[in-house]
Amino acid sequence: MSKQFKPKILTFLCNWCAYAAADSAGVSRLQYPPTTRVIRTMCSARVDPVFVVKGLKSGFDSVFVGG
Amino acid sequence: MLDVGRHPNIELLAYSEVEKVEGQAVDFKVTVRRKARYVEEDKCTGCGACAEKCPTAVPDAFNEGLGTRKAIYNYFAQGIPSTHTIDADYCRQLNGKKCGICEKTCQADAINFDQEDRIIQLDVGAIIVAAGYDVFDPSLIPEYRYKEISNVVTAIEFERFLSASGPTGGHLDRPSDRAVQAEIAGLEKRVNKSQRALEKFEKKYEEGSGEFYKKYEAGQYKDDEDYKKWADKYAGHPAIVETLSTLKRKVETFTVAKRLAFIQCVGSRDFRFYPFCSGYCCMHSIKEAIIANEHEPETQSTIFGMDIRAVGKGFEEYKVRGGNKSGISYMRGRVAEITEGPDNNPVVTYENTHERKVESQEFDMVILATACAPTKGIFELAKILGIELNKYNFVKTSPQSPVDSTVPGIFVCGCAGSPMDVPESVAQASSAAERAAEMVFQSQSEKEKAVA
Amino acid sequence: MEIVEQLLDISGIGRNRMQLRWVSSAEGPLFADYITQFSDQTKELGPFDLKKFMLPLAAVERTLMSSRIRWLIGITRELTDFENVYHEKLEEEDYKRLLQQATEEEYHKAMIVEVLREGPLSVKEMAEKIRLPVYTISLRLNELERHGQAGLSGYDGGTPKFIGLAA
Amino acid sequence: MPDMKDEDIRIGVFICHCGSNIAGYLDMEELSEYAEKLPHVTFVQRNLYSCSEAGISEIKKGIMEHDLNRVIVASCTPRTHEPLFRSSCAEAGLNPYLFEMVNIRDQCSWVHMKEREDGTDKAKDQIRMGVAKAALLEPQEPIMSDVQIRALVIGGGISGMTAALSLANRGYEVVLVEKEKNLGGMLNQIYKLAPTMTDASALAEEKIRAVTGHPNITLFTGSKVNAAQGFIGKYQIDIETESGIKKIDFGVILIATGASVYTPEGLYGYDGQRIITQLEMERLLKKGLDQGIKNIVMIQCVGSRNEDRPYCSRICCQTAVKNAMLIKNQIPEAKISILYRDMQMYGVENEELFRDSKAKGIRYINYDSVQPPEVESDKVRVYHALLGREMLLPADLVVLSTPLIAHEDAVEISQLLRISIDENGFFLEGHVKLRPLDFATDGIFLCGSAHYPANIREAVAQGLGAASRASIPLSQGSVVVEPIISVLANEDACIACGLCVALCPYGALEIQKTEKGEKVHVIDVACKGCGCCAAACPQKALDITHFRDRQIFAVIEAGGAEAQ
Repeated sequence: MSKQFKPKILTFLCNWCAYAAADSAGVSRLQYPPTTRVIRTMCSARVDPVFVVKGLKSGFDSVFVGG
Repeated sequence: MLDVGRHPNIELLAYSEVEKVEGQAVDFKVTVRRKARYVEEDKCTGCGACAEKCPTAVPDAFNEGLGTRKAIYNYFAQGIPSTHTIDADYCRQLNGKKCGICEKTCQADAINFDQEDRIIQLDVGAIIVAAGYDVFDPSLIPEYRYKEISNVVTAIEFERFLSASGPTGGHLDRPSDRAVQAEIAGLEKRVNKSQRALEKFEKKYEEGSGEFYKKYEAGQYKDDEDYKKWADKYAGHPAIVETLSTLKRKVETFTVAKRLAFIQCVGSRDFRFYPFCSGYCCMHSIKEAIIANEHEPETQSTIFGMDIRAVGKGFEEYKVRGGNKSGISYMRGRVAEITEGPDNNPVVTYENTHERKVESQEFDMVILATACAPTKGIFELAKILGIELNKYNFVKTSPQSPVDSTVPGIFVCGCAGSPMDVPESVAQASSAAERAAEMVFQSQSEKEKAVA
Repeated sequence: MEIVEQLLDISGIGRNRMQLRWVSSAEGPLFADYITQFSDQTKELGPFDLKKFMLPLAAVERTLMSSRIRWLIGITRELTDFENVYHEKLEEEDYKRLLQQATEEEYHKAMIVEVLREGPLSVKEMAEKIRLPVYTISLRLNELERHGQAGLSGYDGGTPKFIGLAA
Repeated sequence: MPDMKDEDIRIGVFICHCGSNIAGYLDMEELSEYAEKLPHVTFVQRNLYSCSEAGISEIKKGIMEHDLNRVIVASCTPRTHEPLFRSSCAEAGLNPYLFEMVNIRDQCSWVHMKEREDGTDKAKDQIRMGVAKAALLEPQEPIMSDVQIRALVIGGGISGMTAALSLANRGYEVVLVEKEKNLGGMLNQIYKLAPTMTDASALAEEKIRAVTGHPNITLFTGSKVNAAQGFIGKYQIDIETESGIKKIDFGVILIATGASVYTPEGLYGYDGQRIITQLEMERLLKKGLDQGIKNIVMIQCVGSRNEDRPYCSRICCQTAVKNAMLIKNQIPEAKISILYRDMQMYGVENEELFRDSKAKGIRYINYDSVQPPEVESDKVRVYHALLGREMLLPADLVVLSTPLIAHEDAVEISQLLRISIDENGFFLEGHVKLRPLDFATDGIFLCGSAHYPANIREAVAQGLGAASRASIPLSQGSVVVEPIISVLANEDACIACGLCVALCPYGALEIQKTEKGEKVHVIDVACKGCGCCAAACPQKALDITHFRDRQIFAVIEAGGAEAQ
């Protein structure tokens, strides 16, 4: 089958909130598309706006920041 | 919870009960019974593989019996300790039937069916009672018809409905609707079963059920037992399909509960049960109403209470904001009765004290803010510890020393002492810890003086 | 983060290439929904064409690194929450407008610097390349000159040519 | 261990099966083969349960036998087992911060159960990103800072005294600073205390005698704190006492400054004679009431639950009912009516007091805030919301229940110690439910009405609780901080603009003079490593250890690159 476009999403998750939410989604086995590539940060404030640009420059199709 | 589980100075004895206490302040001898869980605590990693494979479904107490769990279970998803437990009343293996699936599945071979209760002796300097409370059972109030009307639920059940890890994943499906859906599930099973039975017959006799039935009616296979069964099966089949489709059409009309009624002081401020005010139920109802509104923006809630006691820090502002933004209206009055109107909608009859009129209103769901009742086990625990209870069966304390029980060296915090909300319980926990530390410190300095 | 969204918009990359969401640790299902939605949305957008957006992306990065923008983000609270000595406070909307305007200006300046890296250009050529009116280009250009980030490189038959200078 | 030069980085990757939780949904073979090919990876191993005793010993064995100086465990969420794996690395002689976890269970196998191929690709990318970061990890030592074993309690009311006494009883040295001439705070002005009607001044004397007599407590009355420096464990405080300024070092600070009663100027014709506050009522009760007073009207929520003070001050209802009962004791045939919006008699004791007051004939009249009562020369006009008609109540005395408001000097203390106050001026606690007695900044604790109006039972309980919280750092003698903190990576770039200092929610940054001029200085003990200073710094001078910019850039590039 033609290589169906699989997006790659750079995902910043704050350790205390969004990362914990992702874990609890895992514990209850909620399915979601395997398109995210996660970077855990201590807090979403750590995500410098420049990181978003770096992500797009390095081959990601979009960037998600979870606070 | 995680910190408690991992803290080096805390020995966590879960699934255990205090049986006997001897000695007095500073050196108590405590006998503890560690109830058998049939799982080796040090081997089990809490991975949950056994729970998935276990065939026995059991009503889930954590979800107030609304959902189900397995015979081998962890009380809730991320419970600490993560060691699983086998429920001896429901487990087939422990009740003589052959099973042992969990033992086969467990790669850490932590399952041990002949584990016994273990008795442990503890030497402690101080004891802190944090036994909490029980939820008042509203079926004791006949006029609220809690058991008869399915859409009347307690606050704790409503909390489980709203919770993302609860039985309905956070959607406010009405209990009456869920009963219909359960019925549909049962019917679907029966339809498939009878479908398969018909196909078996058709394969056996290489004939479509339709033609066979016409011939059968024409009296061709009168006396043959097998054919009779086939015919009855075929005749009964459309009836099930029919009820199934009517129920399915009815389900389309179901929506999430949108009109909510919260009835305060259920069991509290009531001479028949608990004349005191439980302190947290007003705020709990306001929080529930706001979350319900977040889940479903069209939700409108009415909170019926004599006083809406929003007394903590930021509580009054929270109550006002709830009123303005989350569709909550506060009705001053005590609800007299709940009856069941059309389509399982509970009808609430009350006196609107500002208008001095008796009114009644229909709702999709009614939530009873139940009282903070003393735990069932408090009487026995009090006897074991030798501490006095006040006339409401909470541990007796005094305003000047709010966390000391009547026995020196034994302290109390949280709802076991008196009904209170989370911030106060957390604060009181530190107070009880402080008093205990003071007691232990004084004893050490006395011992040193005695030695020196 | 709204600045990044605004920049992605004006650079043509599109603001839906990025999303910020607040999720509490108990909201597992909510997190799963957000990821599913954003993943489908990204799928519809198709792969991010790095070559096509190389230039504007570099300009976005330069804008985000410019001290003017970083300063404005940094002192948001100072301007909007606390009063200054004259007890004046900037209203939320005024601050947003000021920030948007500054971001746009900085972005245009960054585009000019990036475009000039390929070689000297006249104002008209720059205007065509960046698809901005000549008037805006010359405004931003003299700001760049004032900060020594751009300068006259020579004349090509009467029309002045400019090149970027290392600030 | 050799110094970490770029060439000899030796990374070990341990991929966990977690029984079938991971192995059941991802291709483990493919993962381990892929990991072996990644740069700097010298050892890859798969085990059934990495977190079990067997798994841990496998990791330790791997580190020692293959002389690994970086370890990656690809298994579940770091939020549960990272400390366990870090301590195992330390036991094997490897610095615990040369370790990185990759989540291939909760955020991969469990959530992509039906997409085995894509899930495996995702796991490969995440492992590649982990390896990229591991290569740039630096050893860190946990930051220890010793704690001065001495506690400062600001405020000598019931709450402050209880806290000071409790800490002193545990053998700690306590300094109690009270701005008034004598201890006792609000207690001195109160007549009797509900619900047991104990005498307030008797309780106050008992506590004051205990405080003044306690060897561990140094008492400064008529004094206040006018300068404060430092952080948890090392506070340098200047106390302005009657006999000059005293500079003392402290490990922890407790705020028990209480609150003051709002004087309702211009409300209901308040004049302090015939129309008084509940506190003034207490004084009258103490003196003994003039028997001529027959009719008393009390009005609740005077100056509270409105726009200026939207909060309910919690204790005025119970004070009003208590005072009404005391009036009845002194003048049995007095007619007392309490005009209320909501009778906030929460809890067991208050509800009982409320019932007993009704039995004693105290009348309660509900009024709507839209139609408040009007006080006239000798009577009070009120629209009875429940009866729906206006009533005229004769009133020899009108008592206004006013809320507790924050002391004016609360703002001063909050700036001195860099702690925050909420919109009503009360001190803002660390977390409303989980840390009600702490501040966001470690080392400073809070109790009594300084946090929010509290009755005696709550003030005493919170005093004990704050003492317990404060005793934790005191008992450990030192504070251990996870070395994920902000660090001044590029000193020259820093222009001491102070932008980060203003942004830091934990007060962990300050500007200090250095030989290279003024630079930002990180108080490592107070820093939580959230990173908002590093992200906001216009000069990109600050960085966060373990989450350095260059590490994150490397991970982004690794993530973006196509899996070979």
